[in-house]
This record gives sequence, structure tokens and C-alpha cells, in this order.
Amino acid sequence: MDNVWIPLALSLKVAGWATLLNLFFGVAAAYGLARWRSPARDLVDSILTLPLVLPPTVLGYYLLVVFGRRGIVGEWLQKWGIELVFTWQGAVIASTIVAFPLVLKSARAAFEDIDPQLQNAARVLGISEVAVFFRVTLPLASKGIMAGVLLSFARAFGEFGATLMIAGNLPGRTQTLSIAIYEAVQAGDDNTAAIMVLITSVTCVLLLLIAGRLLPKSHRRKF
Amino acid sequence: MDNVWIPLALSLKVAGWATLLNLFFGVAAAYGLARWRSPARDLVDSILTLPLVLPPTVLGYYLLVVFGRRGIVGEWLQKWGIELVFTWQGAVIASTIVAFPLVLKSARAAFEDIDPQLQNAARVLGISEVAVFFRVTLPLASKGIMAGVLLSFARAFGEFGATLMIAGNLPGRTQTLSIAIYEAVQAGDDNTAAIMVLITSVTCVLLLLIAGRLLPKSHRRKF
Amino acid sequence: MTLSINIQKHLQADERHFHLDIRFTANSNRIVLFGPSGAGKSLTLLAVAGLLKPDQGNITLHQRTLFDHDKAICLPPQQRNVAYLFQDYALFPHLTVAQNIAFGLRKNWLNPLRHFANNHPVVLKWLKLFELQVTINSYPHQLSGGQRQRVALARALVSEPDILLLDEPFSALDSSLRERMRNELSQLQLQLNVPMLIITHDPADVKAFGEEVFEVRDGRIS
Amino acid sequence: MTLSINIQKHLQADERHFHLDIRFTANSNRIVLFGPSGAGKSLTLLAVAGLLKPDQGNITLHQRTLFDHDKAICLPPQQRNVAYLFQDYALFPHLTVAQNIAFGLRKNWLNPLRHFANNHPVVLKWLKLFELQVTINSYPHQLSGGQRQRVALARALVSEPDILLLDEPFSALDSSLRERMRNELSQLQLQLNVPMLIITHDPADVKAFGEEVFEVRDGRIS
Amino acid sequence: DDLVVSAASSLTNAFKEIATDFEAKHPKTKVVLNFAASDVLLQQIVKGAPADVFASADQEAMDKAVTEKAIQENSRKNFANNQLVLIVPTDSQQSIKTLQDLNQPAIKRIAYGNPASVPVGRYAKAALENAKLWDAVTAKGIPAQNVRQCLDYVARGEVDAGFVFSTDAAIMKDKVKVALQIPLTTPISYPIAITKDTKQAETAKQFVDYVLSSTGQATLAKYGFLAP
Ligand SMILES: Nc1ncnc2c1ncn2[C@@H]1O[C@H](COP(=O)(O)OP(=O)(O)OP(=O)(O)O)[C@@H](O)[C@H]1O
Ligand SMILES: Nc1ncnc2c1ncn2[C@@H]1O[C@H](COP(=O)(O)OP(=O)(O)OP(=O)(O)O)[C@@H](O)[C@H]1O
Ligand code: MOO
Ligand SMILES: [Mg+2]
Ligand SMILES: [Mg+2]
Repeated sequence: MDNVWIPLALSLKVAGWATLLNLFFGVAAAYGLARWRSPARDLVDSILTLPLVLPPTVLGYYLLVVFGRRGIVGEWLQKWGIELVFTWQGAVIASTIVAFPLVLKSARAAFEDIDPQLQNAARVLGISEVAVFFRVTLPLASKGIMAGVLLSFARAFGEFGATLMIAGNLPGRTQTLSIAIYEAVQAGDDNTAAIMVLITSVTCVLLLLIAGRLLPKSHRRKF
Repeated sequence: MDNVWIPLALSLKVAGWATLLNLFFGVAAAYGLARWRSPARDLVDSILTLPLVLPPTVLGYYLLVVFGRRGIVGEWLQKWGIELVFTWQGAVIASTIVAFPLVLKSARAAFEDIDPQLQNAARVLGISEVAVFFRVTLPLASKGIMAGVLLSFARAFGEFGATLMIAGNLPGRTQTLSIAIYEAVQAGDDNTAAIMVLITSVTCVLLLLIAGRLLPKSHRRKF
Repeated sequence: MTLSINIQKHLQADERHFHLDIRFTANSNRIVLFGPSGAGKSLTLLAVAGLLKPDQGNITLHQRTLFDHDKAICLPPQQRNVAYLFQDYALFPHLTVAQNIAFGLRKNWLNPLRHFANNHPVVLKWLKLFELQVTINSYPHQLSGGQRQRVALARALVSEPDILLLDEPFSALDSSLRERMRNELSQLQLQLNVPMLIITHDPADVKAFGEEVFEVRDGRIS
Repeated sequence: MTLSINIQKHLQADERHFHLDIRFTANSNRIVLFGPSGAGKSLTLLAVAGLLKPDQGNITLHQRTLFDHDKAICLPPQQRNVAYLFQDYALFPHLTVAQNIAFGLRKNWLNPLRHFANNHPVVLKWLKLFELQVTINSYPHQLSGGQRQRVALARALVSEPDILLLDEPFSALDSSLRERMRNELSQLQLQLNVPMLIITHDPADVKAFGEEVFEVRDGRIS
Repeated sequence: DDLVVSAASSLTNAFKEIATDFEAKHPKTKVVLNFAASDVLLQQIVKGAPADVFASADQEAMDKAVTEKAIQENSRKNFANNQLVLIVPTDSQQSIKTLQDLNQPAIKRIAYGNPASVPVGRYAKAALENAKLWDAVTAKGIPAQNVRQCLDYVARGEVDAGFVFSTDAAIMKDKVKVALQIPLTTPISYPIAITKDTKQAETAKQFVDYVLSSTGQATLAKYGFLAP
């Protein structure tokens, strides 16, 4: 069963990193956009949604162009001994970019739905803008952000088009569960595929259930 | 340029239908889940997120198993003369299922963030539960729902893995822009691919910008 | 006999327990509830409106049973036909003042359009009586505290209810406006001839509306 | 001279325009603003706190310029060191009563933990003075109207501010509680010896705090 | 150290076995196989993916690799041949004896690899053009994204016939049957080569030699490949 557990562990690692990165970058970008008063902000927002619009394989191709040994960034990274193509770090980059818009949009909607009066109340109490963000804004937006983060985790877990392109399909090194399933289906190995689909599903349902438990409960009057 | 406009029109048709269907089913499911008081509700929620977790090609494979000529549903549909495999309707089904969790999660978070006091105020005024939904709940959740719907549109527009499986790649009939781009990239036809990517991007950015304009403005005190 | 309340409810927040045990029968139409903060006045009103379901007991209005635990009767708020002014107003943030006031005039699936609300005679009447004309197209977040309270009161009074439930209706108003509104409300109550249950801390309100006055303390009538 | 306000601000909602033009200099420490609903009292307090930026004018407190349009000075709310009771309380829904009150005691990136808040002597002092002990672990949505107002007031008073801005601080309280809190506040003001700007509709408040009383009408001092 | 071998998907089963055998003979080397469509592998290598050996399903992909200077040209060798076959679902009622029979109205859908990017499609197109049938077949054609998708469509009865390699048809013997062997003017031959950027040319050469050795050829034959 090693041919299931190793890809599963890799998928969890890749999706976990991608989710962490998106939690950081997605929330930061969403907060920036929610506060930025500029006519360009909706344009930037739409452009940041593009990773979702492009077919993953195509995105992966462009990532390859940029991060490959002969790519602009790839060439530069190589000088530092960093190689992304055919590594799990490459898979993380692919998954992160593909899932990024999910956190961005959910978090931005959540930020914009907060009553600014509450942030003002904190400011008046002498709390710095950064602290207001962590103590008021973030907790109040947590429901929407969590929705986005869970979507992003699920998407990163299921990513394979872009990953296949940049990280390849190297068993034990970059073959995530998604790619393994894809390969099994391609090879006509329906039983293996079904088992792996089942494992993917159960793992994700469990993780989503646990994440749901961690969610702050509602602070609304309900009788 | 017909080899761009026809796939573009098809993509818009498919993504448009998928978004409409998801607006309906996603919002309905989210509302149901947000109101349902049952320990099973988080489980159902997680299971409904699975289309995001499975690699699209694999999902497409299972769709083929279900909706194909020899599939359970497909066989039954055939009696009514309805054929989904290799038709644009098949592409709609694939895109809808793939993008469904995006609306579901965003809408559910938005519904659960509404102050129930406002719904109570409407009930006391004699407004039926259905009317409360349309007059209070939906407008107050609109920001989060719209975020999900836009994500879902973008995702449906970019879908190609599942679509390719069930709808095929019939130029003029089921070849969406995503599939055309994929094909161009695969064929090493970088210029055509780049042009189509550009068109996809511009179209989507424009549509997202317009949709953003339609959003209700915030009803929060801001100075 | 017009209104009879006999309800028990247990609420818990963390380790704090609150027992509500309200029993009274009112034979007049103007009933005032008063008492210290946190005594259970608002909860009582919520129960009458059908927004808080008691654990035990019953509520009867003009022989009509609104709630009866033993008979498993619990009319939904929609069927109780009450006018309710919430202590924190609960105005609809996505609707203008006129649309808020017109909200209950139409029971269908669409909110009253601005045009409809801005021209409806009943809306205009209340806007005038409550001196809210200039705010007709404003949204709640563009209003002052007292303006919000008046909009909430107008919204509650617009339809013809079977009972008026008002939770500190004038607390955010200055004394002269308070007096004018007290008169309006008094007239309306006489005209509708329905029971009015009002929570207040203002002695002048007690004087004006307190044909029967009940003091609530620690969840009980004392 | 302690507090000098001279500000102009234009607000617009739909076609409605509101001009705020408040000019006064107060030489005492106990200042009452009163006037009809919608006159501009709350907006004035917001401007002093730095939450509303006037179009013109200046605000000076003890020779310290909080705002000066011509000199392009506008201190952020954080640097004005005010105690502000919002008319609609603005309690943090995700924090308990004790955490809300302790909010301003720590300025770092983390909210006060329950344990910290529940054992902080200052928090306990205000809980006791405002008769809120039992609600210590409750969340705002589990409180009555008057309890919320008291928590908001305690939260504002906890730190040692340079000025007290109170927007109808006792409106949701019954008369006996109101009197007790009025005494507490009065003592606190004497002890801190800072200016207090209070909006009220209650003649008893005016009597207690009104060393200088300004009437606001249609956006102006009249 | 790891030897990265990028091989066409149609080689999946055979190369897995060859890699295991090779590792047994060279215990210090670990062979990491990277399977994907030939053109995907080509793109990866051209953009500088750290692969050491490239085994393609047709000459066209390898030719492009040469043009892009991604492989060592002198290391290029043909190591296997394959056959193009027309398959139908096992329960198919149609009798197909020649390519012309594809004109039968009962045959409504025919799957083949998309000639723009799939080698097996290019061969099918060449064969059909030769028989002056290409236009007739495209009218009912279902272009698939790779040979396995094509196979799957036939296996599920979604199409009435399809063009695949004989090695693929062998995988689903229970669901598809070979209706026709299709003779081609140019044989289907698989080339293998060492990449330009390889850091272990030595081991790469050993692997290529092993594939060409009699044991390697025997394994390929076991999976239905023909000698080059
Ligand atoms: N959801 C809840 N959970 C637990 N306790 C609650 C909840 N809601 C209210 N309470 C408590 O019930 C008691 C009565 O509340 P209620 O709102 O009826 O007070 P009230 O008489 O209206 O007071 P006020 O004049 O301050 O508005 C209060 O002590 C309050 O803290
Ligand atoms: N965001 C806004 N846009 C437009 N007008 C506003 C806005 N906020 C407040 N106003 C208007 O400014 C005026 C003054 O408001 P303010 O809240 O200062 O009144 P107030 O004196 O505090 O009244 P109250 O006693 O009712 O609270 C009101 O007429 C109000 O409608
Ligand atoms: O390169 Mo392949 O073997 O036609 O998928
Ligand atoms: Mg109350
Ligand atoms: Mg005010």
C-alpha cells in the first residue's frame, strides 16, 4: 500500500504548505484590497482571480516557462542552488497559485462586511492599526476567511494539471495522490483508482470536519 | 479568428449556465445547511466539497461512468432521447459540479454571519419565511454569495479536465476556449495559445469588473 | 380580560443561569413593565412576539392562545400580528427609511420599491408625525440615534397590529420630541383599541401609559 | 481654557445635506451637549475622537492641537487618548464582558485572555461598581440592553483618558441605577480631573454635569 | 543518485518493469520515472526540467527536442515499434473488415487521438488520409486528448470504434476487441535519447543501453511492443 501512503503524505504536505502560504498571502492581499481606496482596486482584484480562469495545465506551462532552468526566475534561482521544476516545492507553488483566488475573494468579502464602528472603537482605545487587524478585524472576518481557506485546501489537494507540468509525476518525489489517481485512471487500473479516490475523499472529509470544529462559534443572539 | 470566437462563445455559454445553476443549487444548499440543525450537517457540507478535491479528469471519468450510454443515469436519460456525452450540456454539467463547492461554502459563511435579529424583525412584521429569505437574508448575504458566484464563474470558465472527458473536444460543438488553449499549448503552438490566453483573461477581467459594479454597496457608516 | 402571560424559561450563558418566570393577567389595555436593568423585561416581550420559546406555560391574548406548552401550541411570529419595537431597533441596513417603514405593508417576496415607499400615504403620514421627512431616502447608517429609534417605531406601527410591544420606545429622544411622540402613540392606541405592553424607565411614560404597571425583578413580577 | 472646538463638516445622504458647524470654547471641565434628535451632537463627539474628519477648522485640548485643517494636523484616534462611549455601544461581539472591559488595558497584538481579564483588579473594580459581576463571562449577545450600555461605559473608562466623551451614557438604565452610575462617573471625573463632554436628554444629568451647557440645533450651537 | 527518465504514457507498464530490473543490476542507482504524454515531457525538457533520459512515443516529439537542442543528438536511438489498430467494443455488432467500412451509417462515432498533439492521432490521420477517408471520419470523429482516453471511450461504448496502439488495446482485452490491424507507410517507432543538461550522462547511457539490450527488449515484447 506504499503506493498510496507516500502520495497521500506528499499531497498533505503540498496542500498544507499551499494553504499556509495562501492563508498569509490571500488574507494580506484581501485586506490590502479592502482598505485600498483606488479605482484600480477592482481591476487588480479581477486580475488576481485569473489563476482560476486559466486551465491549470496552461498555467503550469507558464510556470514552467518562468521557473524552468531556462526561465527568467528559474535561471536566477539556480544561481542560489534552488531548483523548482520536478521538486515538491514546485508542486507547492503550482497549488498555491491555483488556489490563491479562493482565499482572496472570500476574505475580501468577509473584511468588507465588518462594521467599521467596531474597528473605530478599538482605535479609540489606543490600539494600533496592526493590533486592530489582529484583535478585531481578523476574528470578525474569520468565518468567511475559513470558508476560503478550506476551499483553498481542497483545491490544492485536488490540483494536478499545473502540478504535473512543473513538478512532474515522479513517484515518491512529486507524485501527489491526485496525480497518482489520474495515472491509475489513465492506465485503466480502475480498482486502484477507486481505492485512492476513496482515501482522498475520506481524508479530506475528515480534515474539513476537524477544521469546521475549530471555527469560532457564532456570537449572535439565537433562541 | 473563428477558431477563437466560437470557443469563446461556447465557453461563455457553458460558464454562464454553470454559474446560473450553481447560483440556484449552491445558494439553496447553503441555506439549507445554514438552517439545518443536525450533527450530520457538517458531514454533508464536507462531502459536497469533494468535487473540488478530486482531480477534474478523474471527476470527468466518473461522470462518464454515470452519464455515459452505459451509465446508470445515462441509460435512463437515453430513453428520453437525452444525450449528455459529447454535447455542450455535458460540459455544463461538468463545470457546474466542479464549481459547485465554491458557491456553497461562500454562501453558507455569508448566511451564518447574518444577525438573526433582522430576520426576526421581518417575521414579526408578518413576512413569510420564504419572503424573509428573499427580502432580508439574501440581500444581507449578497456580498459573500457574489464572491462565491464570481469564483464559480471563473472556475467554470477555466474548467477543462472534467469537460474534456465528458464533452470531448469537438471543435464548434464542445471545444471551449480552455480546451482550445490546452490543445494549442500541447501542440506547442505558443502564439495561438498566448492570444487565446489573452482573450480569456481580458474577457474574464471585464466580466468580473462588470459583476463587481453590480454588487450592492456597503451599508456601513464610513467617514 | 385581554392579555394573560404565564411563562417560564431558563437561559444559560457560561455558568450564569437566568430564570424567567413571568405571570400576570392584565385587564386593561395599557400595561407598563418596569424594573432594573437585566430583570427580564425584553425577554418577556420576545416571548409574547413569538421570538423566544418558553420552556413552560402559556400566553393568551383576547381568548386567542398564542402559546401553550401543554397543548403544543406555538404560533409563529407571523401569525401573532404584533407591532414590535426592538430595544436595538433592528432596522434593515439595506433599505432606506421609507422602505423600512413600508416593509410590513407588503407581504410578498419583494421589498417595497423606493418609489412605492416614498409615495405611500401611510408611510408619508408616519414620516410627518415622527418628523422624519428629510431622512426619507437615507439608509440607517446615515441616521442619528434618535432618528433610528423613530424609524423603528414607525415601522412597527404601520400595519394594524393586535398588540403593541414597545421596548423603551423613547429612550433616545429629547424631552420635547418625546412628549409629542407620546401623544401620537397614545392616540394611536386609543384608535386601534388594542393592548399595549411598553417597557420604560421614564416616569412620564408610566404616567401616560400605566393603567396597569408591573414591576419585573430577577425574572419575576414583584 | 481646556477645550476649544471650531469645526465645519458637510455630510450628504442622497439629496439630503447636513451642515455641521460647531464652535465653542469651554472653560470648565464638565460640559453638556443637549438638543433635539439629529442636531449633530454625536457627530461632534466623533470629530473630537478623531473618527470624523472635519472639512475645516480646528480642535484644541489643553494647548494640544488634536486637529487643525490649515496646519494639516489630524491626530489619529489612537493618539488622542479619549474615552468614548458610543451611542450604539459598539461592543466586540467575539469577546466576553470582562475581555471587552479589559480591551484597552493591553495595547499589543493579542486580545486579553479570559483569565487575564477575569482577574485584573481594574476590570473587577468596574464590574463591581457597575453591578456586572454575574455577566463576567457572558458575550454581548447574551446581555440585556442596560447591561450592554454599562459594559460599554466600563470599557471606555478603564484606561486613564485625557478627555471623556459620553454619548447618552445612561439612556438604557432605570432611575436608581442611573443615579448610582452618575455618582460613580462624577467621582471618576473629579479624580482624573479631565474634561468631560457628555450628550444627554436627562435633566438630572444636566444638573449633575452641566457646568457649561451647550445647545445644539441644526448642526450649530444656539 | 537518482536517474530521472521521462517516458511516454504508453510505456508506463513496460518501463516500470524495466526500471526495477535495471535498479537490481545497478544497486546504487534509483530510477525515477516521469510518465506523461510525449509532448508534455518534451515541453518540460525544453524548459529545463532536470530529466536525464527522454523516451518518446513518436519521432515528431523527438525531432522537436533536437531542434530545441534539448537532447544529445548522437544518443538518439529507436528502441521499440508499435502498431496502430482499430478497436471496437467487445459486444459490438458491426462487422468491420476494411477501413472503408467506417463509412457505414451504423458507425456514428469514431475516436482517435487529436493529431495536433497526440502521436497516435497523427498515425491514424496519416492512415486515413492514405485511404482518402480522413474527411469522412472527422465528420463523426471524437478527438481524444491521449490514447488512453480514446481507449476508454471505446471500452465504455461511448464511441463505435477507435484508433489506438496495439499495446493499449491489450490492456482492456475484456472490453475491446481489435477489428483491424492498420498497415502504415512509416512504421511507429519509439526513440530514446539522453538530455543535454544531464548531470549523469554515464548512468543515463547505461539505462539507454539496457533498454536496447536483449533483456530490455524482452520486457518490451512482453507488453506487446515490437522490435525496432
Ligand atoms: N442569550 C442569553 N443567554 C443567557 N442569558 C441571557 C441571554 N439573553 C439575555 N440574558 C439575560 O437575561 C436577563 C434578562 O434580560 P433582558 O434583556 O430581558 O433584560 P431587561 O429587563 O430588558 O434589561 P434592560 O432594561 O437592561 O434592557 C439578563 O440578565 C440577561 O443578561
Ligand atoms: N453618514 C451620514 N451621511 C449623511 N448624513 C448623516 C450621516 N450621519 C449622520 N447624518 C445626519 O447628521 C445629522 C446629525 O447626526 P447626529 O448623529 O450627530 O445627531 P445627534 O445630535 O446625535 O442626534 P440623536 O440625539 O438622535 O442621536 C442627522 O440629521 C443625521 O441624519
Ligand atoms: O505520448 Mo503518448 O504514449 O501518445 O500518451
Ligand atoms: Mg431590555
Ligand atoms: Mg446621537
